[in-house]
Amino acid sequence: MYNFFDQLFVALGAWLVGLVVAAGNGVSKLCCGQPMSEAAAHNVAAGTQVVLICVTIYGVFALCFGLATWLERKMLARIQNRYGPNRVGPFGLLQFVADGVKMLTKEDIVPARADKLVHFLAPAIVLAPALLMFGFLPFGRNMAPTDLDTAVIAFFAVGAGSELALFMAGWGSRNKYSILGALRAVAQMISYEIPLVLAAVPVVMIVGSLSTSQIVAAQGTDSFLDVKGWFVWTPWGFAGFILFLIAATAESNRSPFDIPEGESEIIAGFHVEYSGFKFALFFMAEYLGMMAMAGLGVTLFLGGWHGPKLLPSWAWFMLKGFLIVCWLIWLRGTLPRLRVDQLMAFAWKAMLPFALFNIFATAVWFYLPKTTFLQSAVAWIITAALVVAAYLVISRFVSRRAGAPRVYRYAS
Amino acid sequence: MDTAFIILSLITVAGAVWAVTLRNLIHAVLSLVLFFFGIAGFFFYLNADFVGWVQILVYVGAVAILAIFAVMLTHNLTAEDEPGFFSLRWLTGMAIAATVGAVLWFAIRSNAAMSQTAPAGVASNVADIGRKMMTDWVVPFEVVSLLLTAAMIGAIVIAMEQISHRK
Amino acid sequence: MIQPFTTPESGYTLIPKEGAIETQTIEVSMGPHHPSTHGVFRMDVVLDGEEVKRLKPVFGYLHRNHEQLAEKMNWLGSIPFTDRLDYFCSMSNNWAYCHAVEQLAGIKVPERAEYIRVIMAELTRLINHSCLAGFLLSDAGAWGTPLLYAFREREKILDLFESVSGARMMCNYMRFGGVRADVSDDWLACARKVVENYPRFLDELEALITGNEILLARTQQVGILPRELAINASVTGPMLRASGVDYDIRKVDRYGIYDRFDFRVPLGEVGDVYDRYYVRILEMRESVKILQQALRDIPEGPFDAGVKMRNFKVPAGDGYGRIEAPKGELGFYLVSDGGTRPYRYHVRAPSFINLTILEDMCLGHKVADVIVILGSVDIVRGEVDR
Amino acid sequence: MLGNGLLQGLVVTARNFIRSYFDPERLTTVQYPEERVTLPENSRSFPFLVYDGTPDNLRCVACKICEQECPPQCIYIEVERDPKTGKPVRRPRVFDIDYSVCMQCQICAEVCPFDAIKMDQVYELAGTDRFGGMLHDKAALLKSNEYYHQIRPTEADEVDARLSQSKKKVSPPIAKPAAVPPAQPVPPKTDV
Repeated sequence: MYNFFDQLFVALGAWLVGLVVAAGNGVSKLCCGQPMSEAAAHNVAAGTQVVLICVTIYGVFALCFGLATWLERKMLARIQNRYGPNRVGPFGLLQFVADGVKMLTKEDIVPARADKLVHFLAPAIVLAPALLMFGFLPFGRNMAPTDLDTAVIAFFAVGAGSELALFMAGWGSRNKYSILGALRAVAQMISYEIPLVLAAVPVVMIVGSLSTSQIVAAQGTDSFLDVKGWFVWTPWGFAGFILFLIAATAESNRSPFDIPEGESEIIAGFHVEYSGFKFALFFMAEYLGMMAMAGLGVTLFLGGWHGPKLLPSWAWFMLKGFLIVCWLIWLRGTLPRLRVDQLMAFAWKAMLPFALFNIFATAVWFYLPKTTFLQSAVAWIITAALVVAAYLVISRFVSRRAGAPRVYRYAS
Repeated sequence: MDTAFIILSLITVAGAVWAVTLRNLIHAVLSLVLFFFGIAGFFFYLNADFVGWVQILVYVGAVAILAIFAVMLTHNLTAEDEPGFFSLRWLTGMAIAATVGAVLWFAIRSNAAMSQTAPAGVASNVADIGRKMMTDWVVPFEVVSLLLTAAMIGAIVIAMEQISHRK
Repeated sequence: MIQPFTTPESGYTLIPKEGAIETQTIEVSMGPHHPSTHGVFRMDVVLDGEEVKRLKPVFGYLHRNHEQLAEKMNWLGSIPFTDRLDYFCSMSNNWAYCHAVEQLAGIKVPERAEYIRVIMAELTRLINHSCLAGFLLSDAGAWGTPLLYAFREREKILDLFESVSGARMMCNYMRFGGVRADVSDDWLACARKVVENYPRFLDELEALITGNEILLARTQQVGILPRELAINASVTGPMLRASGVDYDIRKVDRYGIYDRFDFRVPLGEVGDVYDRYYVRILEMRESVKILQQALRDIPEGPFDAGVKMRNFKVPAGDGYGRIEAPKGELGFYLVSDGGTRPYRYHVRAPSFINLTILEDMCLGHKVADVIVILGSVDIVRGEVDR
Repeated sequence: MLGNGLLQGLVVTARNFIRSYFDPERLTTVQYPEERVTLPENSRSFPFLVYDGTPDNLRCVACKICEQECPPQCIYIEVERDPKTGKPVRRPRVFDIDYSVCMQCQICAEVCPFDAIKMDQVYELAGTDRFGGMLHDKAALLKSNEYYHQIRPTEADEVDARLSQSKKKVSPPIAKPAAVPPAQPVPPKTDV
C-alpha cells in the first residue's frame, strides 16, 4: 500500500512513456510498414521522458508559485493580526489566479530611453535559472529528474546566471533607482554565493559525491522512522544548515537581505521599470528561486525525501520545503532590512570565516572514530564544542562594533 | 560533424564576433557571456560535466560581472569614434589573429593525441579529478591557491587605499 | 591632470582626489511620489555611489494657505482647520490654538476641562509615538508588522475620540474656555481600560524591536544630531531631548495643570536615530503614568467657561501661546485688532523646524540611512507646509 | 550573543500569528460589507435639516447664521418671500449644502439657535458626479425628527425638552408666525 503511493508518479510516468512509444509504433506501422526500430523506440522513450519532466516541473512548481504567493500574503496577514486575501475563491485560494489575470491584462510600459533588447531579455534570463535549478533535486524515491553526478555544482552554476539577469534588468531600464538596485543585487549575490557553496561543502565531504541522489541516500536509514540519518542532527550539519538558510535568503533576495528591491529606499530596485507580465516573471523567478533553494536545503541537510513511512517520500520532500518557505516568510514579516555595507561586511567577515571553520569541524568529525555509540557521542561533543566556540568568537567580533547597550537618564 | 557540434560552434562564434563588433559595450559583454555558454556547451559535448559546470559558475557567474563592472567604469559606453573597416587598427588586428590561428592549427595537426575524438560514454570523472588534484597535481594546485590569495590580498589593499582616500 | 567634474544641471563640482578612480555622481530626486517620505516631500540627493554628497529638501507640495485663510475666518471658524495641521494629533493642535486665544483673551478654564484636555493630549501623544515607531520600522524594511500593531492600539484610542467628539481624526473638540462636550462616566471607564493594557502593547513592541540586532546596526550611530546644532536650529520635542537637552514645555511653562502630575522627562545621550526612537518609547510610558493619574482624580464640574461663540471678540493686542505637542513645541502667534477675525495668525510648526537640519544629519550616510533618518525626524506634511 | 534579539522578535510575531486565530482582542478586522461597526452615538458625518411632522414644517427659519459661520462656506440659503407682500417669510426657499466642500466640522449645528440643522451618521455617500451630484438641495437634506431620535436618542431628547420649554415661554401657538421673535436676515445677538 505504502509503495503504491510512494511510487505513484514513477508508475504514472512509465505508463505514459509506454503509451507514447505504443502510439509511435502504431504510427510507424501505418506509414512505413513495420514498428519502429529498437534505437528509434529508445529515442522516443527518452524524448517523452524529458518532455514529461519539463511539463511536470513547470506545472507543479508554477502551481506552487501561486500557492506560495497566497501562503505569503496569508501568513504575513496573520502575523499582522489581519485576515489576508479571503474574497477570491474559498479562503482566497484563487487570489493568485486573479493576480495572474491582472498581470496579463496590465499594460506593459517600456521606458523610452530604455535599452530595448536588454530590457526585454532580462525577465526571460532571470526565470530560466530559477526553473533549471529544479532539474537537479530528487523529489522522491527514484523520482530524480536528472541523475547528474555533478548536481550540486550544477545547481550553483545555474543559480549564478540570475545575477547577470538582475544586472541587465537594472541597467536596461535606464533609471537611477534601478541602477542602484542592480549594483546592489550583483554585489550581494556574488558575496553570498561563496558562503552558500561553502555551506554545502561539508555535506559533499562526508558523502564523497556531488550527486544529490547519493547525498540523499547517505542520509537514509532503512528503519521505519527514517529520521536518524539526517545530516542536520550532526553539529557541523546544523551549523551548515543555518549558514545555508542565511545564504539562501540572501541569494533569493528575501527579507533581511532584500536590498536589491528595497521598497522603502529605492522603490523597487531593479524591477522598477517593469509592469504587466514582465513584472510577474520577476516575481515568479524570486519565488521559484526561493523554493529551489529550500529544495536544496532539504536535500543537503534534512534528508531529502527520507521520513517516517507514514507519508510517501515525495510528500516528505514537499512538506520540508514548505516548512523552509514558511520560515522565510516568517523572517520577512519580522526583520528590518540590512544596509548594503553591513550586508557585505556580514557576508565576508562573519559568514565566510564561520563556513571555513565549519569545514574544518567536519574534517575533525570525519576522522574521529565513530564505531561504538560512546565514540560517536564523543565525536559529536567535540565537533559541537568546535562549532559553538567559533560561533561565540565570531558573534563577539561582530557585536563588538555594535557598541554598548544604552542607558537613558531622566531630567531632574 | 553532427548537428550538436554545429549548433554549439555557431553559438560560440556568433558570441565571439558580436563581442568584438557590437557598438554598445554592454551588449558586447552580454554576447561575451553567450560565448562562455558556448564553451561550456563544448565541455558537456565532451562529457566533461564537472568542467562544464565550473566553467559556467566561474565565467558566467563572476568574470562576466567583472567585465561589466569594468565597462561601467569607462565613460562612453557607445563607442562613437568607430574607425573605418580597413583602417590601420583593423589590419594589425587581423594580422595578429591570423598568426595566432596558424600556430594553433599547426600544433593541433602535428599532435596525434589531440586528433582522435573523445571516448563516448566514459563514466563521470569528478572523483578522478578530485583524486588527481590531490595526488599528482598537488604542487600546481597549491601554487595556484597561493596566487589567488595574493591576488585577493592585492585587491583588498587597493580597496583599502580607495576607502582611505575617500574618508 | 584630472579636471573638476560638474554634473550639468546642479553645477555641483566634485573634484576627485588624485589617484582615486573617477566616479560619476548621480543626482536622484527622492519624492514627492516616494513610498517613505511621510507625505509629499522631495529631496534632491546627489549620490556618489551610495553615499550622500548633498541633500536639498523641497517643501510646499501640501501648502493649503492655512494662515491666510485664518485671517478671513472668525476665531471659532479656524478651530476645525487646526485639526488638519498635524492630522495625527488633532486634539493637541486644538488645544494649542485655544490655549493661545485664552491667553490673549484672558479666559479662565474650569478644572474639569483642564483635566479633559490633559487626557486628550496624552492620548494623542500615545498615538503619535507608537505610530512613529511603526513607520520608522517599515522604513527600515520590517514591512509594516510593528506599524499594524501600533494601528491596532491606535484604533482603540480613536474610538474613544469618536465617542466623545464625533470624529476619529478631525475632532474639532476644544473651544475657548474648555471643551465642546462633556465626557460621560462610562467613557472614563473605557479610557481607564485602554490605558491599563497599553503598557502590555509597549512591552510587545519593545520585545519586537529594541533588541533586534539588525535594527541596532541600522539606527545606532546614524544621523547623529549634536546638542549645539539642535539648540541653534531651535529643534524641539523628542528630537531635542534625544540629543540630551532637557527642554520639555510641560515642565518649563507648567501650562494647564501639568504641575499636578508627577512624570519624568527621558533624555538620550548620543542623539542618533536609535536615541530618538527609544526616547519616544520612554515618553509613552510617562504619558501612561500621567493618564492614570488624570483619569483617577478628574473632578466634577462645568466643562466649559460658557463663552459665547457667536461674535466672539478678542481684545486688541498680540500673543504667543505654545504647548508640548507630540512632535515638539507647537506655538500660535496671534495678533488681534479687537475684531471678530484675527489680524495675523501664524503657526510655529515643530516638524517644519525639525526638518531644516535634515541635510546636516544625512551627509556622508548611505541612501538607506537617509530614509531612516527622515523617519526618525517624525514629520507630518500637513504641519510642515501648512 | 548575536541573534537573540532577532529570535525575540520572531517569538513576538509567532505569538501574534497563533493568537490571531483565537484571541478576539488581536484580530479586530471587520469585514465591511457583511459586518458593520456600530457607530457611537456622538459620531457625525454630514449635516441635515430637521422637520417636525411634515417636511414643509421644518424648523429652519432661514436666519443664515450657519451660512456665515460655516468655515468652508458650503451652505447657500435664499429666504422665501411672500408673493403678495414681498416681505420675507420665515422659511428658506432654497437651502443647499455642497457635500464635496463641507468638512463635517458640525459648527453649523453648534451655532444654530433653532436646532434646525443637525449632524447625520450616514457615510455611504458615494456618487458618480463630483460637482452637481454632491450639491444636496433642501428636499435631499430634510429628515424627520423621528429619524433624529433614532440616530441620537439622548441628544434628541434634550433638544426636544429645550424646544418645548422655549415654546412654553413664548406660549402663543405656532399658528401666528408674527408672534415668533422677528428674525431679520442679520439677526441681533441671540442667546445660544
